[in-house]
Amino acid sequence: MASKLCALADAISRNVADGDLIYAAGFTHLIPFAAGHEIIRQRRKNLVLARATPDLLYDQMTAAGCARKIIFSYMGNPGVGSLRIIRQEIESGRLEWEEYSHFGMISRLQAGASGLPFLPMNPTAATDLENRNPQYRRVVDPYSGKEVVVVPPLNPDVAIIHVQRCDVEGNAQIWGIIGEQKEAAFAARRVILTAEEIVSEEVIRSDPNRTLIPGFLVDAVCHTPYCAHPSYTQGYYDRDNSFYIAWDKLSERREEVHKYLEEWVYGVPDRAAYWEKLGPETHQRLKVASRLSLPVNYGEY
Amino acid sequence: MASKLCALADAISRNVADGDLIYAAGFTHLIPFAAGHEIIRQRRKNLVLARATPDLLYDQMTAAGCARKIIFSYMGNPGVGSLRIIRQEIESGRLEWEEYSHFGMISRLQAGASGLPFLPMNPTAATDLENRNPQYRRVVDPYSGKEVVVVPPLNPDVAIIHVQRCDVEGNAQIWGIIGEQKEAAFAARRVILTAEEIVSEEVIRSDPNRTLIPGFLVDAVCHTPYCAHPSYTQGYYDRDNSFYIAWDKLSERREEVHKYLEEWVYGVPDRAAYWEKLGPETHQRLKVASRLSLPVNYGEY
Amino acid sequence: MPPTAAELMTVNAARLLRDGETVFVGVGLPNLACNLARRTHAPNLLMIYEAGVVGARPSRLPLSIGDPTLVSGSTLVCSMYDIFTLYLQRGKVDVGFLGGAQIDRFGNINATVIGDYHHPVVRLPGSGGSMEMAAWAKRCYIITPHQVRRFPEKVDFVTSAGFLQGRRQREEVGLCGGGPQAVVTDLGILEPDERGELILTALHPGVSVEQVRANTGWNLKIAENLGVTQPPEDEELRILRLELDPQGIYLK
Amino acid sequence: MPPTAAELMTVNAARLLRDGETVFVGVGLPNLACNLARRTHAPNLLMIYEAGVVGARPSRLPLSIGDPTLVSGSTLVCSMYDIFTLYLQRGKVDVGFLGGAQIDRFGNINATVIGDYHHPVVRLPGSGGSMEMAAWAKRCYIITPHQVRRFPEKVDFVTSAGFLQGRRQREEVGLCGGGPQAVVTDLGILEPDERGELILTALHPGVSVEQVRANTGWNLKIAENLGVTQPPEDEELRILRLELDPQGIYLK
Repeated sequence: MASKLCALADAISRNVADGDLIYAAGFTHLIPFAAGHEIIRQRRKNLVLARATPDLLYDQMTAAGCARKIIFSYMGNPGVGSLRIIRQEIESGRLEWEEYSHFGMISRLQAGASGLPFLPMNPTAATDLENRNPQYRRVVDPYSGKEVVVVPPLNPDVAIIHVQRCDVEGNAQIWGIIGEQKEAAFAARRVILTAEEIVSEEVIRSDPNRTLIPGFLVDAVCHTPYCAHPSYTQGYYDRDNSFYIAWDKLSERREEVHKYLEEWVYGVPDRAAYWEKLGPETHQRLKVASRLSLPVNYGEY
Repeated sequence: MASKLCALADAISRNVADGDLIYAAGFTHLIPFAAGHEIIRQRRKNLVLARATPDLLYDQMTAAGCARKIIFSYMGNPGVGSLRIIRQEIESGRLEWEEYSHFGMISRLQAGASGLPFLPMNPTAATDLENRNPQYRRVVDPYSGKEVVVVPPLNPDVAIIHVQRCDVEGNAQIWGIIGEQKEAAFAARRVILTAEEIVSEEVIRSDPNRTLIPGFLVDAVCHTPYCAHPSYTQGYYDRDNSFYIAWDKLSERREEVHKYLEEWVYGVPDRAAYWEKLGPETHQRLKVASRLSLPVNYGEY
Repeated sequence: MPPTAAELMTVNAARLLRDGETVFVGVGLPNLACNLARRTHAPNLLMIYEAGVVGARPSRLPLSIGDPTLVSGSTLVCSMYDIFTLYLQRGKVDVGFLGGAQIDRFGNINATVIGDYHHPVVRLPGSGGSMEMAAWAKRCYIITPHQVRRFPEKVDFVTSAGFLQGRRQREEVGLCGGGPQAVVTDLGILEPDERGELILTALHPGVSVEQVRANTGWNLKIAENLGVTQPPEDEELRILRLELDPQGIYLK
Repeated sequence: MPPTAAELMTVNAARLLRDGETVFVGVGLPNLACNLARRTHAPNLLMIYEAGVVGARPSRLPLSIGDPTLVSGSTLVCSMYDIFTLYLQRGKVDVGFLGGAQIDRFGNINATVIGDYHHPVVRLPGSGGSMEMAAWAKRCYIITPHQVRRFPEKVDFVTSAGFLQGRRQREEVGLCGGGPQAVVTDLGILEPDERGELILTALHPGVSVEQVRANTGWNLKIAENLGVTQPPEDEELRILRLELDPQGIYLK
C-alpha cells in the first residue's frame, strides 16, 4: 500500500492553486480549520470557496483576502448569528456569491460525485432564489408532464476532508454527523485528507461498512490532530462554542480580525503550535469522556 | 417505544395482499427466504415480484404460483446458471416481465425512496433494452443539450428486509453487503422486518451511524433467526452454496420442485421448524467463526 | 414567577405537537418545545435534525444544529443528501419549525435579504433547509416575537413558501406539505384562514387585540371565535426552567 | 501438466492488468485473473465488486459475486446505488470484465436473449451491471471460450455496447469508457482495429489461424503483426493451481 502521508503545508502547496474552487467539507462537524489556516498562511488568492455552511473558517479566509467568490446555502454563525465578514463583503459588493438551499447545494455535490449532468428536485413553490441564480433550471418530467427543478454538478478542484481515522493510503472512516464528506470527496478532482489518527490498514479492514472514502481517491494524507478546532471531532474533542460566540464580537471590527489572524494563523507554524498555544485550560474544557460503539460480527469466511 | 414484534405469519397476513408489488430485498446477502416461504404457505396470488436479482426465492415463489409478473435486472442463479422456473415461464409466455440493468433498477428504487418522479442516468450506447421497455424515457440535459436516460420511481406495496439486528420498534442495523435494503424500505408503502436478533434500544443507540432503517418506517418486526438460508447473514451463518448448486439440478423437473415445496415449505409451519429439519450437519457446515469490528468512540457529550 | 415571552412561545409551540410524530427540529426555541412535548404529552416524538440525526436525545442544550450531543445516543445518523431526499422530500416529516426575519400575510418567510437581492441592504443567512421544510413537512409552525418589522404585508424575498398570494396558488404547485399551520408569537397565535391569510385566532392571557394589530404590518383579521391560550402550567415551566434550560440561555 | 484452456485464458487476462488499477470484478475466471495479477506483477490492484465491496481480499473462492468472504477484511462496503453512481458512472473504474452468450464483430455483447426479445427462444440472465460497465469502465476485457456460436457476425440483442457498428458510432454517444480492448479466448486474443472491428492479434502457442477462423462467425481479419502469446510460466500455473483454485472448480 502506497503511503500518501505528508505535512499539511506540503499537501496545500502541492494541491491548492490560486483561483481554485475549494470545498472544505463538514456540516458543523469536522470542519478542517487547520487546512484553511494553512491556505491563509500560503496566501492563496482568488479562491472560490464552496460549502453548504461557510462557518467561521470561510469568514476567516475571506478576511485574509483568499476569496474571490463564495458558494453556499446557509451563511451564518450556527446558533449565534451572521458571518460578519462575508456579509459585509457581499453587502459592499466586493465578494461574488452563488446561493442555493441546502438541498440544492447537496444535490450539486451529489451530481458531481455521480458523474451526472444534473439532479432533479421537486419544486418548493419558493421561486425567488431559483429566479436569481441561473444555475437553477427546470426540466419536464416525461412521466407526468410536470416540472422539476434541477441543478448542475459541482466538481471542486480540491476537497479537503477531516476524518477521525484513516490509513496511510487514505481509506477513511467517519462517524457522527457525516454531512457531505463522501459526496465532496467523489466530486472533487483532488482530495486532501486530514486525520485525527493514522491507523493500520487492519483497523480499517475490521469494519469495512464504516469506511466512507476509498484511498484511491486521495492525493494527500495529513496527520493533523485537533484540525477541526473550534469545530469538533466526534469522540475526540468538543465543539468550542465559546469561540463561536467570541468570534461574533471580535469580527465586528476588522482590526480585531487582523490581530486574530496575525496571532493565531500567521503567528503559528502549524496546528500543533496552535493547539499548544490554546493552552491547558482550553484542552481541559474540550475533553470528552469515552462512549464506545458495541462491536458487530463480520465472521471469518 | 411501541413494540411491533409479531409472528412472521401475522406480518404476512396483515401486510401482503393478492396482487401486491413485493420487494424482498438483498443482493445475494440477507435474502428473506422465510418470508417468501410464508407467502407461499399463505397462497398469495398475482403478486408482482420485484428484485434486482430474483435469486432462488422468486424461482420458488413463481413455481408455487404466487407470481403474475417479475421485475428484475439479473435473472440468474448467482455463480451457477439460470433460474429455470422463471426462465421457462417467460419463454412459454406465462409470466409477464419488466427488465432493467442493475443501475436502472436501483435508480428506480432510489427515485421511489427519494419522492422523485424520475432519476437520470448517463446513456450507455446499448439501447436495445431501453427500446423494449417503455418505462425508460429520455430527458434533455438543460445545461449541455445532450440526452440522459431516465427511469420512474418504484414504490413497492411491501418491502421485506432481513437485518442482523433491530430493536422492537424496528430501528435496524445491517452490515456486510447492504445492496438496496435502505432504498427499498424508504420506497415502500409498508415494511416488514425480519431480524436475526432483537436487541435493546441501547445497542442501536451505541452506534447510530450503523442504523440504516429508522423504526418509524416499519410496520412489523419479526424475530426470525436463519431467515436468509440458503442465502446468508454476514457474521451469523454462511451461504449454503451447495443448495444453490443442488437447486440447479432439482429445478430441471417440476415434480421435483413441487416435492421440494411440499417438504420444505408447505410441510413446515415456520422457519424454526425448517432450520431444525435442516439438521445438525448443515448447521455445523454453515457455522462461522467470530471476527469483530473494532469499536469507535462517540464520546459523552 | 410569571412566564417570560420565550417561555410563553415555547409552551404554546410544544402543545401543537402530537405523540408519535416526526419533527424536523431547529436549535433554540423549537428544540426546547420538542423536548418539552417529549416530557409531557408526546413521549414518542421523534426528533430529526437537518444535519442528519434521527431520534436525538440531547443531554445538554445544543448551541448549534450540529452539536455532538445530538449524535451520542441517537437512533440513526445519515448524510445530508439522505435527510433531504429520503426523509423530507419523500414526505416522512410530519412537522417542521421555521423562522426568519420577515413573515408576511400569507405565511411566506424571508430569511435571505432585506432590500434588493443583488444589492442587499441587509444580507441574511439564507435558506439552509427551510425552503424544503416549508414545502414538504406536512405541517409547519413558526415561532417568532411579534414585532411590526417582522410582520410586513409582503416579504422582500420568499425564502420559503407559505401560501404565496393565497392558498390556491400553493395548491397548484402540488406540494406534499400543507404549509404553515400556526405562527406562535409572544402575543398570541396566528393561523391561516381558508384563503391562506394569517389571522389572529388566539391571544395570550392579558394581551389585547389592539396590541397585536399595532405590531402587525398588515390589516390583521381577527377570527370570529378568537380564543385565549391556556397559561403555561407549573409543570411545563418547571421542566423548562429546571431541566431544559437551567441557565436561561434561550428562555430569559 | 500443460495448461488447460481456462488456465490459458486466465493467465493471459491477468497480464492485461496494471498495478494500482481499479478493477470491476466478476466471479469465475475474472476473479482468478485479478487475484493472479495481485500475486504477480500488480500487488496494488484494487478489486471492486458490483455488490458494493471495494478492496476485497477473498480468502476462499467465492461461488457468487456476493459471497461473505468478499466482505470480511475488505476496505469498504457501500450500497449498490453508490457503486453504480460514485464509482462506475463517475469514471473511477479502470478495468471491467465482461462475459455473455454472444460477442459480435464490433465487440457488442448479448447476455439477454436468443431470438426475439418478446418471444424468446432462450432467455438469458440479462444485463446485471454489464450495460454500465461496458460504457464507463475505461477499458473492458472479455474472457470466453472460442466457439462459432459465441462469435456471430451480429448479436441478437445488444446488452452492452462494444463499438456498435463501428468506433465512430460509440464515440458519438460520448461515453467515458473506451470500450472492449481485448477478447481473450482459449485460442488467442482479438483486439479492435481502428474501425472498432475485432481482429486476431495473437495466437496461443500451437494454435493455427485456420482454427480460429473456423470458430468465428464472421470473416475474421488477421493483424499484420500477428503475435504468439507467451506460454504461462510455471509460477503463474503454480499460483493458480495450488493457491487460487486448488480444487480445480474453475480451471479444469
